[in-house]
Amino acid sequence: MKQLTMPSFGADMATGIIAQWKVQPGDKVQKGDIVASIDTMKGLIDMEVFDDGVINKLLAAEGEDIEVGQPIAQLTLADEPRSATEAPKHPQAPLGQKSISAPKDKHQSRNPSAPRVDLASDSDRFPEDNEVAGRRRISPAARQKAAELAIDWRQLQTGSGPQGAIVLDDIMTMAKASTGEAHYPEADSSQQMREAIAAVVSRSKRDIPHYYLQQDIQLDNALAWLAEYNQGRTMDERMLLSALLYCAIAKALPSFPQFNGFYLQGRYQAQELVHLGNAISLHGGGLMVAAIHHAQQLNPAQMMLKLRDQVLRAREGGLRMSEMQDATITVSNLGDRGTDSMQSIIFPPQVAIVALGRQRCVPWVVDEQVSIAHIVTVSLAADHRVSDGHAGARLLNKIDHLLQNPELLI
Amino acid sequence: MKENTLSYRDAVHEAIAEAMRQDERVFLMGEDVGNYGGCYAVSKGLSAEFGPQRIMDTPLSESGFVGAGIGAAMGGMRPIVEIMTVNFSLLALDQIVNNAATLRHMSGGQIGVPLVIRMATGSGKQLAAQHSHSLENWYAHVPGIKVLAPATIADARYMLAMALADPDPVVLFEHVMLYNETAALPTPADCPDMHKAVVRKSGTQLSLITYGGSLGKALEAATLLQEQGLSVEVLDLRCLRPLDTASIFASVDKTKRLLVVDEGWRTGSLAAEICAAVAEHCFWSLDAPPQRICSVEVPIPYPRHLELAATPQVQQIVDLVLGLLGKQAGTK
Amino acid sequence: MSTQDIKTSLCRLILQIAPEADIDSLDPRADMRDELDLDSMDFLRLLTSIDKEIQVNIPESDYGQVNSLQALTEYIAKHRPDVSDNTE
Amino acid sequence: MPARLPQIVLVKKGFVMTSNHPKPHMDKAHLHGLLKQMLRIRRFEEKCAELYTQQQIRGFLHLYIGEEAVAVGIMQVLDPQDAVLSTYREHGHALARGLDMGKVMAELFGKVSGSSRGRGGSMHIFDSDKRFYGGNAIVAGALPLAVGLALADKMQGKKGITVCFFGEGAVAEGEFHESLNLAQLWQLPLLFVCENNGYAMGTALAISESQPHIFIKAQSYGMQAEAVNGMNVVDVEAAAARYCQAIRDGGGPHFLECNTYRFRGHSMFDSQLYRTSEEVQQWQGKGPIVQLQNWLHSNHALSSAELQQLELDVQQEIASAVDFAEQGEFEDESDLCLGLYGQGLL
Repeated sequence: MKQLTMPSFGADMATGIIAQWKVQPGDKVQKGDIVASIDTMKGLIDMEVFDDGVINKLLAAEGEDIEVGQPIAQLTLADEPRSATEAPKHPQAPLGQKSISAPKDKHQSRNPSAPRVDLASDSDRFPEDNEVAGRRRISPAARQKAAELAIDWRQLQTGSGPQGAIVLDDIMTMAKASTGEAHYPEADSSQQMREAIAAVVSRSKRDIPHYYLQQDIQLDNALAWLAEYNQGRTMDERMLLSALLYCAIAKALPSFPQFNGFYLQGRYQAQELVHLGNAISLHGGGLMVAAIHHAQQLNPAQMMLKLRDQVLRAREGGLRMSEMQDATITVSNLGDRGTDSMQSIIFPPQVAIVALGRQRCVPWVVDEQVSIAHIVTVSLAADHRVSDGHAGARLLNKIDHLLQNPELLI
Repeated sequence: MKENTLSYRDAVHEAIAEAMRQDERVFLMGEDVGNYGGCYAVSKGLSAEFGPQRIMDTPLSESGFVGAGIGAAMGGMRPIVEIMTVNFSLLALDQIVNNAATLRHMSGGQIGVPLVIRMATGSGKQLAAQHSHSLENWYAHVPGIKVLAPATIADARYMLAMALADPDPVVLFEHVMLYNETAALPTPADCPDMHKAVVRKSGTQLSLITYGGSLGKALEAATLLQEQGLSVEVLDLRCLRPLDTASIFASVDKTKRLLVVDEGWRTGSLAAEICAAVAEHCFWSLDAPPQRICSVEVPIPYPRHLELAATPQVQQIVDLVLGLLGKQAGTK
Repeated sequence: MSTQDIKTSLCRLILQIAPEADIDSLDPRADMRDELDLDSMDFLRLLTSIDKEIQVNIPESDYGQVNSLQALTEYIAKHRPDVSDNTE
Repeated sequence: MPARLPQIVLVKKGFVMTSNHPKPHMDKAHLHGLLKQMLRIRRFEEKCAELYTQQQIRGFLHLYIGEEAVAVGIMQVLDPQDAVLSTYREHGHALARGLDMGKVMAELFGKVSGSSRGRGGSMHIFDSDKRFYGGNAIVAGALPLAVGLALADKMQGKKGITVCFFGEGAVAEGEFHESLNLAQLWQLPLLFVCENNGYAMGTALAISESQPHIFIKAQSYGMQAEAVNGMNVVDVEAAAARYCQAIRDGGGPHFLECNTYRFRGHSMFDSQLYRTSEEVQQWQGKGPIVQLQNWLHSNHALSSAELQQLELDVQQEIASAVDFAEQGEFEDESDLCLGLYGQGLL
């Protein structure tokens, strides 16, 4: 037996209101299932369960305001001898997670690389044999597309495929629904890309509480370093300012893990490695985000090589699948022909995006003296569920600091 | 036969005659290819043009004359060996598998076997359990030989020349139900490189992959499905070894669904190989489980209705496609 | 190499980088990067291919002199010894 | 025993035989050559046995020891344009046909410098330049190929003949009969050489064939066929000379049954339960090498010094062959599928 208590979603959370129970006594639950929706000062947050078992009893009613740590339900563990207080080693691993199975659920863990399959939440509350009933069928293509568009296919009870399997069409319909479009016509690839972008950004704007910061960063040191670097180098070896900016961002991030990671199913997972998503606009319209893997380890020359290679391949359609999927944070670079600054939309499940405006000259005050400075405006949009403005400001300051001292980037 | 049309039988006949006119090294040997005119009348009249020295009747010694064909190929000739049916070819399996397929590799590349073996295959003529089987995949299993299944008049007409030009042994399967098929007079352009699979009908929702005698059934099913507004692609494998996997994967990656139609028995079939390869390489593209329609696992029986029941049929294909597209019925 | 040759080569190189660019209606004196939507990476690639194929290396300090197609053509003409003066 | 051999008639070409005189006339140098060829095979295979026990040579190793007279006798009368096919017991045929001993040894070692890049091993020695078409390890498997090779020569008007060696075990296979029939039916330039050593692995001829005289089976196809003492290299050469000449003259296929005996087991791993050691010793006494040596000695045609020199030459050739094999590299694994199809590797 284990007590479920009002969870703490943040250090500043004292109480929470049970907005809605998602389970009833007798319901079988699995680690990761959502059991309640909690109303906090920061809005509704899903509460998940960290063990497999059966909900024995609800100890609090909907609408009740309860202190953090107070019991709200009882859970009979599926595996009672197992320590009830043992914390899961990997609090969140929606992909690649091996579910801890009840004896009956032996099929569910047979493919450790596939997302875990939820129990069906239909009226059949105690399926004695849920080996089949519990499995939601979804085709690999649909699964892939859902991951790409960050769509939670588990919301679908059944699909339109063979034996009720969720197929690609169902995912596209869901994507469409989230953009308010009812019908999904045969689309050419640019239309499809538009639709995919639409689905992602709509979802992002709907689900992610964005906050925005921006900072003007003086570039004269960086530009001087760059001019010296490029002096006498052949065209092939010449470096663009972007490479320095990307390096600065990548090298700043490891100190600020709350901006580099994924927010999935109500939980944030910081990532150790920085896979910098490079938003590349395509000639002829559209946008691709390609991951620069292990970006924190790259020096500016290596970064430049990556950028060159990736932009070329993105525009010719030669990106690798891993590049399309792995980004832990995105950088959107409007370039030297863009505008001064931009407030960007986060690509879920990422939690931050950095936008770079164009390089420009402004009057700049140093020691009460006005001089002309080259600057760039660096903007950060971040997920308030994961980080706060203060941390964001520190991140921007760190980027600034690195750019004032380009030798730190090598 | 109408003018400007050609039957499959005459296409093979023409292909042999042309090869023999163009290359003195080419000769045809097999049981009853000469005076009798061939079991399926493919070589009728060739003896008159080329004489018994080049249209050689052999005794009923499959192992002997297939081996002799291999030896003659090693000795500089370009033999075409005809085996009446695939069932009889089992008497020559030793020569095909132990010699033709191995000699080049086993000799460290010294000895080549530029040989073509033609044989009839498949059911449909009520020839019962020793003359009706489709054992193409037994041969497609063996590295060192190439396996072709011309399913169109154009392929029947022009694939043989490619097989003869190949430096390695090529086993060529002619489905018995195709010999009477006719089509407009083909040109060499209608027959791409023998190693390539060909999209016979383009579609977007499902790939019907097939070869040989099942191609017609697949195309018919695709047409019926089109009338219901469904877009099915039909890919004709043509070459069963080496498989043109690039074309297979391209088609399935596009349509995201696969149904293989194969007249061979299901267990260990070529269809199984294709499904496995697709599962390995196209897994994340798949929007439905790969499926196959094969022959029922019994010896092919004599009565018409049982013969039909034992082998893949058009309606079966249509039903399965509908199921895979979530239209009605279900998958097996 | 005539200036016409240079222009022809330039148009070809631009199209390699921005295949959708409408070069025919490009005003030769307009800011090429704005008109054709070439970002800094595109521009660097263009200069790299000019270096490789027309053998004219444009240093970073001269980027300001090559803003338009016309200016770029003239710059190349000036820096290639073999360009004849009998222009179009 | 020596009385059965002809008197030496010294002539220039070393070997003379007319249709009037079925017995050949051989000079001393020619006979020394025959002895040396047999010694090459014998000593080579003795070395192979040793290397096999040291695991330098693996797989199956079938030794020809005791049967050398057949390969050596037949090969004397073949020309470069003739084709030769053999069995898995083919080291002797390969060496007698003139394959480089180093490449054969390297093949046994599995080295890429071997005659088949090491891919074939002991049972699959090939050399297309010598028209040596293997080492076929399917009993009777080479007979249909021989029919085809002879057919190709005939169709192309080429002068060569094909010689196919096989053991008496092949006689029980259908391919034997199919091939004899086709060869005779098509009147092909083909010499069938049955090396009858009395045992198909461990099965004695007497308990496997209703008609133990193999040449009679060939005669039943209408083919010219006879048996010869396969332990006597001169007899074998004489018979081969007559038959090959007849084949070259358009006489169609011929069949030679050479009665012989293998002194070693079927392969290295054979406890020889199927025969007695007395039987083996008895045959060893009339072995092809000892027979020829004794006869030459008794006719004062081979001094001890000459014999010593022959042995020395052979030993040197073997030593350098082993050296060559040891020096060789194994084929790179990345080349595994190379040459499965295509125009060849070499």
